[in-house]
Order: sequence, then structure tokens, then C-alpha cells
Amino acid sequence: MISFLLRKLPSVAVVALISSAIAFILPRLAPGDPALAIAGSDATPEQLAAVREQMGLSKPLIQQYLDWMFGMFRGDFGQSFIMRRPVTTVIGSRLESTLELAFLAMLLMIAIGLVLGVLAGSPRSKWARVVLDIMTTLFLATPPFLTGLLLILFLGIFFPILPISGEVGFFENPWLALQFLILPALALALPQAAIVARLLQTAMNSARGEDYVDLAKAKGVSPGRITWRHVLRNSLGTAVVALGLRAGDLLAGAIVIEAIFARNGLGSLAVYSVQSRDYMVLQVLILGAVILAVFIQLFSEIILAALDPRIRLES
Amino acid sequence: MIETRQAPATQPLLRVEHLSTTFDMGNVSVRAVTDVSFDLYPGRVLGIVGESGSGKSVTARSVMRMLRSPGQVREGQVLLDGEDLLAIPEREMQAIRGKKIAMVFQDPQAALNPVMRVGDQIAEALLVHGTSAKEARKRAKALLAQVGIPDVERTIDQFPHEFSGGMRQRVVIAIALANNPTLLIADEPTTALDVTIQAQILRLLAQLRLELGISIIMITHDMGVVAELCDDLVVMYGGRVVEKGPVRDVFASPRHPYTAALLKAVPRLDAKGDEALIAIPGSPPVPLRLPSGCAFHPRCSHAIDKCFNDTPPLSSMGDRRESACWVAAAGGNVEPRPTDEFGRHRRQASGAAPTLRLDNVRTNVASSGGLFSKTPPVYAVDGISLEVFPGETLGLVGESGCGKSTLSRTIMGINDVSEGRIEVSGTDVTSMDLAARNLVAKTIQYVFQDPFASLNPRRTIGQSILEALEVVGVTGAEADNRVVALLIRVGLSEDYVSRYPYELSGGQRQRVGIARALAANPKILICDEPVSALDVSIQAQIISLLEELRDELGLGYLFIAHDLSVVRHISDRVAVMYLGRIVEVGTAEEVYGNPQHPYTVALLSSTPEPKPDQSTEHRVILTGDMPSPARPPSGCRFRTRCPIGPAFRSDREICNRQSPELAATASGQKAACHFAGEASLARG
Amino acid sequence: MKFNVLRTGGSFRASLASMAIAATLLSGTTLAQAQEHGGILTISQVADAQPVALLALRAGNTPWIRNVFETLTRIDPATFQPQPVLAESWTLAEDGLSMTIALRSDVTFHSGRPMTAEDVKFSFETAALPESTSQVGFIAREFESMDVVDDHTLNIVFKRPLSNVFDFFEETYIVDRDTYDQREDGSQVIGTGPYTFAEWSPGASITLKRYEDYRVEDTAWFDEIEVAIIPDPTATIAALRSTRTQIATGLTPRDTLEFTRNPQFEVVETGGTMYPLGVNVGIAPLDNKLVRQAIAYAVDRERINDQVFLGTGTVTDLFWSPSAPGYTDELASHYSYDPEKAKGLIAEAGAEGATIPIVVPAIPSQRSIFEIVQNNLREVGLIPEAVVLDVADFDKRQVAGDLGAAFLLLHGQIGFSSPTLLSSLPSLREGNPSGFWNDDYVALREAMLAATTPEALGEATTALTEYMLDEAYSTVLVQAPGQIVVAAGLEGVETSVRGGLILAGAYEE
Amino acid sequence: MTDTAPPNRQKARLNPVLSRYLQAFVMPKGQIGLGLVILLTALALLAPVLFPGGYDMQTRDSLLPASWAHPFGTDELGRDIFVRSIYGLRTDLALAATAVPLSMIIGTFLGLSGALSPRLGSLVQRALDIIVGFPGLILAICVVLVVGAGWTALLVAIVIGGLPGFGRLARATFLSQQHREYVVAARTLGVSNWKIMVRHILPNAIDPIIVQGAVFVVAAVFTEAALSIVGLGLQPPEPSLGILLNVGMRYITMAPFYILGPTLILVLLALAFSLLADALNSTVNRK
Repeated sequence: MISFLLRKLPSVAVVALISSAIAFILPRLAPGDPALAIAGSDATPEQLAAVREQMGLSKPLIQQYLDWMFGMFRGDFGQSFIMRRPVTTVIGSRLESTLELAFLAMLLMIAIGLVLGVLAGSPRSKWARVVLDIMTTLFLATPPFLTGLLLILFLGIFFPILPISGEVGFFENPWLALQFLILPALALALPQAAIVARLLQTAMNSARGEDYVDLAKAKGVSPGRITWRHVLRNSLGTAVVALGLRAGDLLAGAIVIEAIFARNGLGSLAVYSVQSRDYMVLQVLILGAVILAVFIQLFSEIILAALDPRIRLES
Repeated sequence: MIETRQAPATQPLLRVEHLSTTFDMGNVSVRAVTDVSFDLYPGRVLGIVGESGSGKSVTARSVMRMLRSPGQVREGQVLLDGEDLLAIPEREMQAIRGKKIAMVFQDPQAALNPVMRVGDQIAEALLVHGTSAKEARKRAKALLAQVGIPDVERTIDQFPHEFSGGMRQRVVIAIALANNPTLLIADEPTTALDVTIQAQILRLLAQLRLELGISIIMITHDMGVVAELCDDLVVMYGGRVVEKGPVRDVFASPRHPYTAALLKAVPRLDAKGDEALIAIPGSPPVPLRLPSGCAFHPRCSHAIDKCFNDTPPLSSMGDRRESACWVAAAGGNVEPRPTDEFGRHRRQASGAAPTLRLDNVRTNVASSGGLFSKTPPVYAVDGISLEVFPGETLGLVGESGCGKSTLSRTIMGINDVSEGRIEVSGTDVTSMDLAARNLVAKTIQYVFQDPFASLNPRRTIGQSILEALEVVGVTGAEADNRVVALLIRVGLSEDYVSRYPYELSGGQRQRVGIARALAANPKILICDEPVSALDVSIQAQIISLLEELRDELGLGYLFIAHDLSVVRHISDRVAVMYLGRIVEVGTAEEVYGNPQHPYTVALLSSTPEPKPDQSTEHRVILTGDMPSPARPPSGCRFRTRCPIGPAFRSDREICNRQSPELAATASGQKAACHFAGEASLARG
Repeated sequence: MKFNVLRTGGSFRASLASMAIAATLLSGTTLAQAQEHGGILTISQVADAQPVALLALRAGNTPWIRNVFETLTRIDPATFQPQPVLAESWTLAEDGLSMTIALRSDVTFHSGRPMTAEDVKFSFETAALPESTSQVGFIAREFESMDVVDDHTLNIVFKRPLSNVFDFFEETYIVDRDTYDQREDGSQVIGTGPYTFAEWSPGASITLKRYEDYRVEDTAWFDEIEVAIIPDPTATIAALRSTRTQIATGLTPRDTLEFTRNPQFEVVETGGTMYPLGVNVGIAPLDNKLVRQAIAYAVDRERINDQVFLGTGTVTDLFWSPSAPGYTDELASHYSYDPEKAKGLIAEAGAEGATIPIVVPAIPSQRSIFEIVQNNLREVGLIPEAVVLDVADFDKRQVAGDLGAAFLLLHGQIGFSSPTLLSSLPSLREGNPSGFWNDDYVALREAMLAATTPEALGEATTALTEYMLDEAYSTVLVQAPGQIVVAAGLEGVETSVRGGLILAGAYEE
Repeated sequence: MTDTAPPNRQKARLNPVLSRYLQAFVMPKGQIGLGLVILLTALALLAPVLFPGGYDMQTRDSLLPASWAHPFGTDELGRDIFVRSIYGLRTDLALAATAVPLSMIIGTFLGLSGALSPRLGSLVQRALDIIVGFPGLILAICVVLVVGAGWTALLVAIVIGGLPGFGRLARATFLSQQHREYVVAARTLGVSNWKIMVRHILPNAIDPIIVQGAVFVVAAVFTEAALSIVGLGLQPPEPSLGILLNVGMRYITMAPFYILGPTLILVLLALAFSLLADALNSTVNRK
């Protein structure tokens, strides 16, 4: 596994390098000026110019890029233009909120996805199958923000059971924190869970047609044992790949979900950074997201190899 | 044949009576099996023979009550020791499956759960029938040893993918034997295996029958396998039993035109090569559209009016023989009439320049690896030299993995040549640049193994052939005419131009594949297992077509196949390939008549022949499997399995050190063996 | 909205004044303080703190900054008269060209160092620098010199009489010159107020702690003030309802509507934003005064106030505060909704069917205002087109004065005196996006700046206002107050003239 | 020699590809999906006929609750939210109808580019991988900022957002097809790479791509809505479902129907295309 990771390292580095260049240049292509967030909208042009100078924005772009890159090798990810402290500190302070959301959403996604998938992929009455089918189709159809809105409307407004916006740190007050977390996490998890469930169902159905299931049956194995030992076990790989892919989507969805549920996580930090043109924060966030996506991919490959003895970790 | 065949016991172990199975597809009900009855007596091997769609596998699954949805047994009884398996609840059936009846499947690769250790898979068969886990593991080890898996302590905890195909089939058999069943149903257990491995498995089955007294139902399409292993025979066609009887008797005098034709359509290993095959016209019926009356009548050369409308019943034809044929019932002759026969004559190399010449070609098939990583080379083709002359057929024989397909792909430029050179019509095309590619494409064409895969399902037959014409610059009305001419040339009609591949049978598709290959007027066709995906009765048609075309158009063939009888039938010269190298090459008569390399001997000796009562005692059956080309053995590549090599004769250490050169032998052909000619065929 | 500012005037003033009085009364009695002194006060604000811009007005600073920092004087929201804070007294010279300020001698920074005249001088000089981005910095640039007479006396010489110097004092916090350059990351935000700036988690919260050595003992009632940064109004409302927040700032009338009817809360209207519609006088057909006037007549300001601000705003076409000298209702309603007149003017100018691109920042309230304006202009035969710009893009172009033909702006500067507004408002100052700058305008502005008495200022204001209304290059649509919700039980909450929360006298019942 | 063809010739000799897609509408899923799509499209197309007053009929009746006259109530400027939702649907469908095919075509081509040159193919794949790694909304926001808010920007953002999805599918097909015997057969015949891509690989990529297309319609509307929430959607006063949701969010406690209405329409839209995709998917895979 170590050697697998080592072998992957160069291509990860290439991806990171290219991404860093895009993450650096793309936000800067947009009109606007980070100095404005400091200078204010009613600043005079000379005030703005003075702030720009102070922020080092008048340096050539190449130099800014190289400063950033070399800084990162020394562990210095740069200073937020707006918040005037290390980007790592800024991101660190928002990490908890997003991690809590992502963690709970991930748990829900895995739990709901696997349960739905296994139920739908097992031979049962037509009626149950139709109900499950409708459920997955519905979840599949509604993207996270719609699910979020519906949850807000029904569980927050019409039947005010749960708080609809804001947050409380989990370690401050776990019970209250969970109340705030449950709706956004559900909103994020449901559509993804539906995708996982659907893929698992398909994988199980196709595994059911395999000869080894016939052989198991010919051995006299009971249907339940066939489902668990043979069908599900062989379909888990698909589920893992799906989960890996979905994990990325989960993070992307978190941006909108955080906006809708007014959570102060990395997603809202990213949006705020775009709006205030805090390039220093934004470029690290983008780069981080790309690298995270790559690692999730690698991670799911490793799990896949662990699940399926046929797969060896090669390039 | 193992002489343990006593007269049948009075009480059959398994009695299948009037079994009918249907598949309900929406509003149509397809009869896959109709009114099938047979008996299996204890300790005997019953062969069920038939082509695809004959209902032989459905019959087996009906017995096991393991029909895939929407299959359903409509009628009949399956009596195991007098108990009707079709009448008991599923839970009881579960207890019988694996305990009293066990099954072995065709594809051992697919039949083992890839993510479960083999030991656990064997143990599972015991666990579900009430054995303790500890006991089950002990028994699993014993079973593995019994089926001939070496180094059980280690291999028991391996995964199926770490086993070779033959070893996997042994594991499947071990699973089947776990609970000492009285009946073993083997569904084409050797079809997916190579000849040498097939011989191992057949020997194992025969041995088990002998030692354990187990009864076997052997489902196969291969008359050779039947002749070698079975006592009794059931021939199925179109979902019905058409002939039944002791193997010896049926082979000696078939009482159904289909059985008779089938026996004649298979090329024989011992044939001189100049007699024509008698092909059965048409193709086997699909269960959805069975012909009226006798299902075989559209292909039968003896059909009388009655055959068109009335289904013949199975009627007794003397001592334990039954046949379902109006003609036979009336005492008529059922031997096939030679239709349009081609007198074959061998051509000798005419001294003309070879159209294709390979000189010491090596091909690396290792993937190129990532951006920064280097993978060690794997030579699937490792120093091959051969020549194909105009109008001549060079047969290339070898088991799967020997590199024969890589070789053909290298010639076509799909794989890059790592070393050596390829000449086409005297021009060096090794570089495969544009000009070379064009020359290759014009001179050499390819006929693929799988006619299902080699035609684009979304393009009509006409479009597929037009494309080939377009490449050589034939367009417009001329091209359309050529398409029709080509179709007619391969025995199809103009109608096929606008059809899609799915509307054609396998044989028809292969004809299209040949037509497409002929579009560019090539001088050589590379035929890569062109008949192995086809039903036995169709194979003869395609072989005859190929021979016809060769004689008419003066084509040269590089004919690649694993089936030695087919190669013998069509080839002028034969090359035997093992692990990327040619081990023997010579005329068909030389190689088949007096093989010099021990591998050739083993191949020939392993091939089951449709002749009952042939002794199998002195067979040369290889042990083990072909090593991976990534890690070829030092010295002679065959030494690890060679019956006369250092594995058996420790003094022959030269084989470990030195790779033998392909050199002329006393009997004329060339062989690459330090002790050429030592091993020989011992035919009974 | 970027700014969250108080406006002066309106009915809320009385309530604030009475609260202030109550606070004064209570602060005299030590009874309440002795009882429940301590605890944590929780406040919410929408924007993050910007300690880097201490000397500029920022939405993220207004709720807390006046409790950490103090100014020389504070304008009384009731009387508009400067009241002493850090300055004990001040004397303006007869000619109005210099001022001598006597500072309190008992003031210490949170670092423990006594505040001296040098600190005041440093603060003023810093505010005058462009990088301070102070909106009132331009006033300090009219200082000829500043002399530190002694530790507690500062003498300032003006270049010319400065009627708005108290606007400068009001907005310029006295900062600690030793630590000013370490303020940016919030590690050293050192002032003289009753609370210290203890901790800042960007985007999350600010913690203020009682300054134990404040010059008046027990001024700070609470041990701690926790300022939560909640950008989303819905979340703010939820926090209020669940009492996780006791004071919510930065809300809009729509958000606070439900609290006006709830006895558990008090809604305080404080500060606010003016929303002008500007046009570029250099771009046809807006170079025609008649078209500009027509546009001003065409807009239904009442409807904007009702539908966008739920009737909480002041319908006016003027930039000035209603309490400013020279502000008259007649002038304020000069451009009352009159589509017929607008049509006539457009016909007269021959501009029927002219396309008017209007630049709008991507802010929900601006979008709504635009939709009404667009509807209104269509009615009178013009074709308005939206050009929505991202806020950062919009701001950049506003600073550069480059917003195209027409534009909807917003200025959170309510509370400044009219002369200050002349130079601080991007819509009015030199380089304004209307491209409006001529000798008549300059002369009228100068007259207003030169006025030293309220009467003179009133006259000059009226003259300039009439000229501006006639030219119609930028007319206000509505002045809307910001909203603060205070939970019941919390007394003594004060606000500054421009909306800063003053919690020195706040206590819990 | 006469080898009889299995007599399974189709009654109507339609293009088998087309007839296969039509089979999707035989199953109930497909019928409901198609029905919904037709209903919604008809509503959108006929909006100017059904509601000739247009989407910007401002009145003084702000934020009326839902009633028969105004099924979803009125918005802050007194406009009927139902009418605006239908016009919003019109906007979104128009956007999707433009962006989805564009993204599909470009993405498919990019994914298949490996058929022209393996190096180009893996290069494109890398590029698409990077796009995938980008946080989706941030990429869209940057694109909109660079292009300038409005229809074009939305279009570009949606198209780019869809590229990796289509590209990966097309590439997966390419990778699985390139070693298929009929592709190899064409290559041995000497057919050019370009023709192999168009004739042999593309037709096999179309099935999954069409299914993905139906799925992506929902994603396209999602992108529009998400951008609107950040304030970078379409220009006022033209409504889109995203803008309605964005503004409606601000009135969620006062007028829940403001948001419920457009949400329901979006759910219907999403359901319609999801069912359609599902039905297509199962017919396509049935083969």
C-alpha cells in the first residue's frame, strides 16, 4: 500500500501543480479587488491605491504565485487578505463546522444508502420493491438544496420541530448541535444515499446472475446466506467506489447547504472568499478540494483492493 | 474407457419422466424442454449431448430445481431414489442440493466466488449441511488433496484468482464432492478448459466415479468427451430427446439422422485430411421458434412429408435403444448423404516466395505503465519465425495463453513488434508506418473468433462490408455491387445487406466476417479460432467455406486454433506453439503422424476422440499449467511440465540450462527439443 | 448591506433618549449593580470584524467598537450637540481656525499605559492617511498642524473654519500608538473603553472582557460580551428566539417585523442607509436634464418604501438628514411620483423608447428596488435594462466612478452632517460616478463648507439642494433605518448617532 | 449451403437504436416521466399565452397568502408567484435545453478524443479530473464572474460543469470499446481513427450519454439555482426558479408558499427527468 501511494505520488503532484495554477489564476481573472474589502465601498481611489500597496497586491502576478508556492513548501500557506491571519488558521476555525456536517452526512449516506440498496437488491415481494423504487427515485430526483428546502419547510416551518438555520459547536453542546445538524446532514445525505442505493441494487442484481451464486445454491446454501455471503460481499466494491465518488459530491453540496442552513463552514468561507476576493484563502481552499478529491479516489482504490482480492494496487 | 461398466442395476438412481420446462416471456411461453425422460443407474455416467438451445442445460437445472427466472417446470417428475424432487418444499430441496446431488459448472472462473477463500467455499458446502466449522475445514483439506491440488495447507487459504483454470475446476469438483453426493451433474465441465487440462479433469472424474461409485450426468456438446467418459447417451435436439442408448451402440450405429450427421460433421484427428466433412446445413433452432413436426426436419437430408407436421415419438429401437425419427422407425437409413463434397488435395509449398514471413519476432505485451514507472517487459511472443506461402494453410496450434493471438495481432499491427522483422510480399513492414500499414491491410485480413463481437451491433451487414471496401477505395454503386457479390460468395443472399448482426445466426455472422475480410482482395487471411465459438454442426460449414475460398481464390491462411482435429483437417503445414515459442513445425502428416516434441505428443494424446472403447490408459497427460509469460522458466520453456524432462528425469539437467533450438528431426519436421522423438503416441 | 448605521431623527430617538436617562439614573444607584453584576451579554452581528479598519466605519465593527474604543467627543443623538468623552473641554478660537482641547487625565489604555495628547495626535494623523480608509479622514487633512501642548492638552490649527470637525471627532477612535500596527489579526486591539477586545475567531465570534481598570469603577456591568457573527438573518432570528442572542444587529425591517409585535423584544431603529439612483450626465440621453428629471419623477418612492422597506424608511429625494439645517419637506418631496409629468418631460426631450442600462449590485434589496424602478421607467416609455454586478466588481467601479449610464447605489453614511456628506458620499464628492462636476456646483459646495452658523448652513444647503434637484444627477429614493432587536430585560442600551452600540450603561434586570 | 436466419426480423424496420429508446415509454416510469416533461414543457412554452400579463405585473398587494387567485401567493412586489414560477420554469428549461446538448456534445467529443490519439485522450482525462476536483459551485462562480453575470455566463458555467460527467462516460465507453473486436476489425481494415470514433465508438457511447443528459437537466437547473442564491443568476426582472428560491428564502417565515411553490415545480421537473433517465437506462441496459 505504501508503495502504491508512493507510485501515485508523482501524478498527484502534477495534478496539484496544475490545480494550484488554476486556483491561483482563475479567481484573479474575475473583476474586483480584495483591497476593497479593507478600503470599503465608499473609499476614494487614492485610499484604495494605498491599501493595495499595503497588501502587496501591486506585485507582479508571477511573483505572487511563486511567493505562494514557495511559502507552501515552508508550510506557510499565506495570509488572508481580509482576516489578516494565516490562511491555515482561518480554514482551521471553519473546519469543525464542515467536518461535523460532512461526518454526519457521510454516516447517514452510508447507513441509508446501504440499507436501501440491500433491501432493493434482495429478492422480496413486488410491492416492497415498488415502494423502494419510488423512494430511491424520489431521493435521486431531488438535489441536496431542494431536499434542504423541503426539509426546512416541513420540519422547520409547517411543523417547527427542528431549527432551520444556524449552528452550535458539537463540543459546546452536543445535543443542541445535533438538532442543528440533522436537517442539513439529511439534505446532503439523502440524494447521495439514493445514488449509492441504486448502484448497490444494480450491482447486487447483476451479482445474482453470476455462476458462483448458482454454485452456492447448488451447495444447498439458504437464500439469506447467499444474499449476505455471496451477493452483497461481491457488490460492496461498487458501493465503495460509489461512496468515494459521492464523498466529493458531498463536499460540493456542502457549499449550497451551508448557505441555505446558514452554517459557518468551509463552504460559506469559500463563497465569502469569492465575494470578497480573498484570493489567498480561496486558492488554498480550491487546491485543498482538488487534492482531497484525489486522495478520496486513492483511498477508495485501497479499500476496493482490500475488499476484492483480485484487485492489486497498481497504477 | 474404464472397464467398470456392468449391466445397469435394476433400480435407477434418478428417473426423469416427461419433464417439460417453459420460460414465460411476457405473453409468450417458450418451451425449452419438452417431454424429456431418462434413467440414470447407480455408478454410471450418462451423457446428455446437444448443441446450444437443445435444452440440455435446462434439463439439468430442472433436476436441481435451479432454473433461472422465469423458467418453470410445467410437467413431469424427477425421482431421486423414488422421491419426486419437484414435489417437495424448497426447504427440503435445499437440504438435498449439495448433499445428495451436486453440480459442476462450465466456467470455473465464474463459478467460484472471487472474494471468498477457496477453503471457505468448500467448507461452506459442509457448514450449511450441518458440519461443524472445524470439521469442515479438515474435510476441505482432504477434499482438496483428493482432487489433486498440491500444497493444500497453503492453497486452502488462497483466493480463486490465484488458481489456474484447471485448478479452479478441481476446486468446484471438490465442493461438489464435499457431502459425498450420490449424483453429480456436470454441465460442460471442460468446455472452458484447454485440451491438456481437459484431459486432467476427465481423468479426475473417471477416477472419482471409480473410487466413490458416484453417478454422473455429463452434459456436453463434445462427442469425444462422451466417447471417453460416458456409459449411456441421451441426444437432445430442439428441447426433446431424439436418441437414447448405450454409448458404444449409438456411436456404432446411430438411429437418428441428427446423431449420425453430428458424428460425421466433426473432423477426426486420425483422418487423412483429404476426406471432406459432411456439414449439417442450417443452424440449430432457437426454442422460441421451433420448426413444426420434427424439429430437425429443415436440416435433415432424409426428411419425408410426415416429418414436416408430426413430431416423432421416442420409440424403442432394440436393446435399450430409443430414437425419435419417422424414417428410422420405418427402418430407413439415417446416415447423412454427402451434399456438396469437396475433394481435398494437399498442396505442397510451391517454391514461390512467401507472402508473409516472420523473422524472430518478439512482442512485449506489458502495459506501458504510468508517467514515471517502468514495468518489466512481458514477451507473449518470444522469437517466432514462420512463413505463409500463397495458397497454403499454416495451422497454428496452442493452448490459451501461448501467445498465438498476440502473434496474429502483431502481424496486423495492433501490437507493436519489439524485435525481429515482419515481411509482407517481400517488403519489410516491421515499422508499421502508414505505407506499411496500407500494404498489410491490402495483403492480409483477419477473421475473428467471435462473430458476435467482431461485427458492430449498430451497423448493418452492408455498412460493415462497405467500410472495408471504402478503405481500399471502392465506393458508390461499384461498392454496393461488390457487397452483394461478396455476400453471395460466402453463401448469403442480397437480403442481408440491410440486416443487423442480431438478426443473424452465429454461422451467418461468421460468413459476414469472412466477406468483410475478403473485401480488400487480400492474399492471406489470418483466421483466429474462426469456428470455436460456433456450434459443432456449424463448424463444418465454415471450415468447408474457408477451404472452398482458399482453393478458388488461392488464398493463404494462417489458421489459429486450439482444436487439433480442426487444424489437422484444414492445414497443409502445422506449427505448435508453447509459451511464446514454436516447439514443432512441419506438414500436417508429419506432425500428427509422428510428433517429435513431447508437447505435441501430449496435445494429441489429450484430445478426446469420438471413438468409444479407446483405451485411455497410456495417455500422455500433462501435469500442472502453462507458466506465465511474465516469468518463463529458464532453458526449455516446457521443462516444468515435460513428461520426459527434468521433472521426471532428474538427469536431464540440460533442459534447465539450455533452450532447445528448432531443428530438423529424423521424420522431416522441425522440433525444439533436446530429446526430440523420444516421446511418442501410444494409441490403443 | 455593507453598513449598519444610525440615522438621526425619527420616533425612535425619544425612546433611546429615555433609555439613556434611565441608564443615568440607575448608574447612580449601586443597588442593581451590587445585585447581579456580571454574566455574559450576547450580541449578534452580520459581518465579520475588521480590526484592520479601526478608523473607518465598518458594519463588522460598529456593534462592538464603541465599547473598546472611545472618542474625544460624542454627538448626543437627541440634541446633536457634542458631549465630552475623552476630551474634558475644548475651545474654538474666535476666527474658527484653531481649537484647543483639554483631555481627561485619568484615561488609560487596556495595556495600562495612560493616554496622552500624543496618542490623540497619532490617531488623528493616522486617520488622515489614505490607507486608514477613514470616511472622515479628509477633514483631518484640513488640519494645518497639531501641537501637543502638554500630556493632556492638544492644539489644532485648521486651514479654514471646519464646521464638521465634530463629525471627525465622533468617528475617530483614540488608538494606542504602540500597538496600532499589531491590530490587524486582532491580537492587539487596544483602546480605552470599558471592555477589552479579548479574542477574535474570524467569521465566528468576538469576545470582549470587562476592563477592570476603567477610570470609572464598575462601568462595565458584564464580565464578558460575546459577539456572534451570524451572516444569515434567519439564523439571527432563530438565535434571538432561542435567547442565544440578546441583541441582534444588522437586521432589515422584514426580519424584525415579527419582533415589533412581540413584547419579549424591543425593536430599535437606528442608523441606516440611503439609496440614491444616479445617472451619468455625460451619456446620452441622460445628458439631457429633462430626461434626468423625468426619471426622478417617474420613480414611485412610496412604493419602494412600502414594499422593500415595509414602510420603515423615510421617503425623500435628499441626501441630508431630516434634522439637518435647510432640510424642508417641500424639497424632500420635490420629486414625488408623477408619471404623467415624467412622460411629458421625456416627450419634450424626445427620448421616448430610449434604452437605459442600470447597474445594480447583486444585493437582494437593490434588486427589488431595481425591479420597481424598472417597472416605473417602463411606464413612462423608457427601456431600462439591468446590469447586475457582483458586489466586489460593483464596489471597484464605484470607487473608480465608472458605473455607466445609470446606477443604483447605497450609502450607509446617515448621521454625518451635511458638509461632511458632501465630501464623504461617493455620489456627491469629486469623481462621482455621475461625472457631475462644474463651477456652479463647486461654488455652491464651497459656500456650504464655509458656513459656520446653522443659519448660514441652512441657506447654503437650500441653495445647493435646489441646484442638485434641478440637475437631478443623483436623487435619493429612500432613506432606510437599520434595525436592532433588544431582548426584554436588557436595559440601558445606547446607540451613537451613527449606530454604534454603546453598552457601557447596559445591564440586565 | 443455406444457413437459415433466425426469423426474428423486426416488424417495423426502424433504426434499432431509435426503437429501443421508444421502448422506454412503454413502462410506467417512462410514461410518467414523459408525461411530466410534456406537461411542464407545455406550461413553459405556453406561459405567454396562459399568462399574457407577463411575469412583472407589480401591484401593491405584497406577500398575499396562497389563494385561488394566487395559488402560491404574491411576492414582495405584489406579483403572482405561480405565474412567476411558470415563467421561471420557462427560463430554466430554455437554459437547460441550450446548455445540456452543448455540454453533451463537447463532453462526449472530449471523452472520445482518445480514439484520435491516446495521448490527447489521457491529457483530456487529466484535465477533466481536475475540473471534477474543483468545488463545483466555486468553479461556476468564478466562470460567471469572469464572463459577467447573465444568460451567457450561466450557459458557460453549466456547460463546463457538465463536461467531466459526459467526458468520463464517453471515455469509459471508449476504453471498453477500443479493444472490442469490431473496433479492432475496423483498425485491421485500415479505417481511419476519426471514422472509427464516429462510426464505431460514438454510437455505443450514446446510450449512457443520453441517460446522463436527462440526469444533467436537473443538475443544470441546480447550478442556476445555486448561482442565484449567491446573487449571480439571471438579470432582473426575468424570473428563474433559482431566483424565486433565493428571494423566497428571505420570506420563508412570513410567506412559506413563496418558496414552496417553486420548490414543488423544481421537484416535479427533477422527478420528470429522473424518471425519464431511469426508464431510458433500463431499456438501454436491457439489451
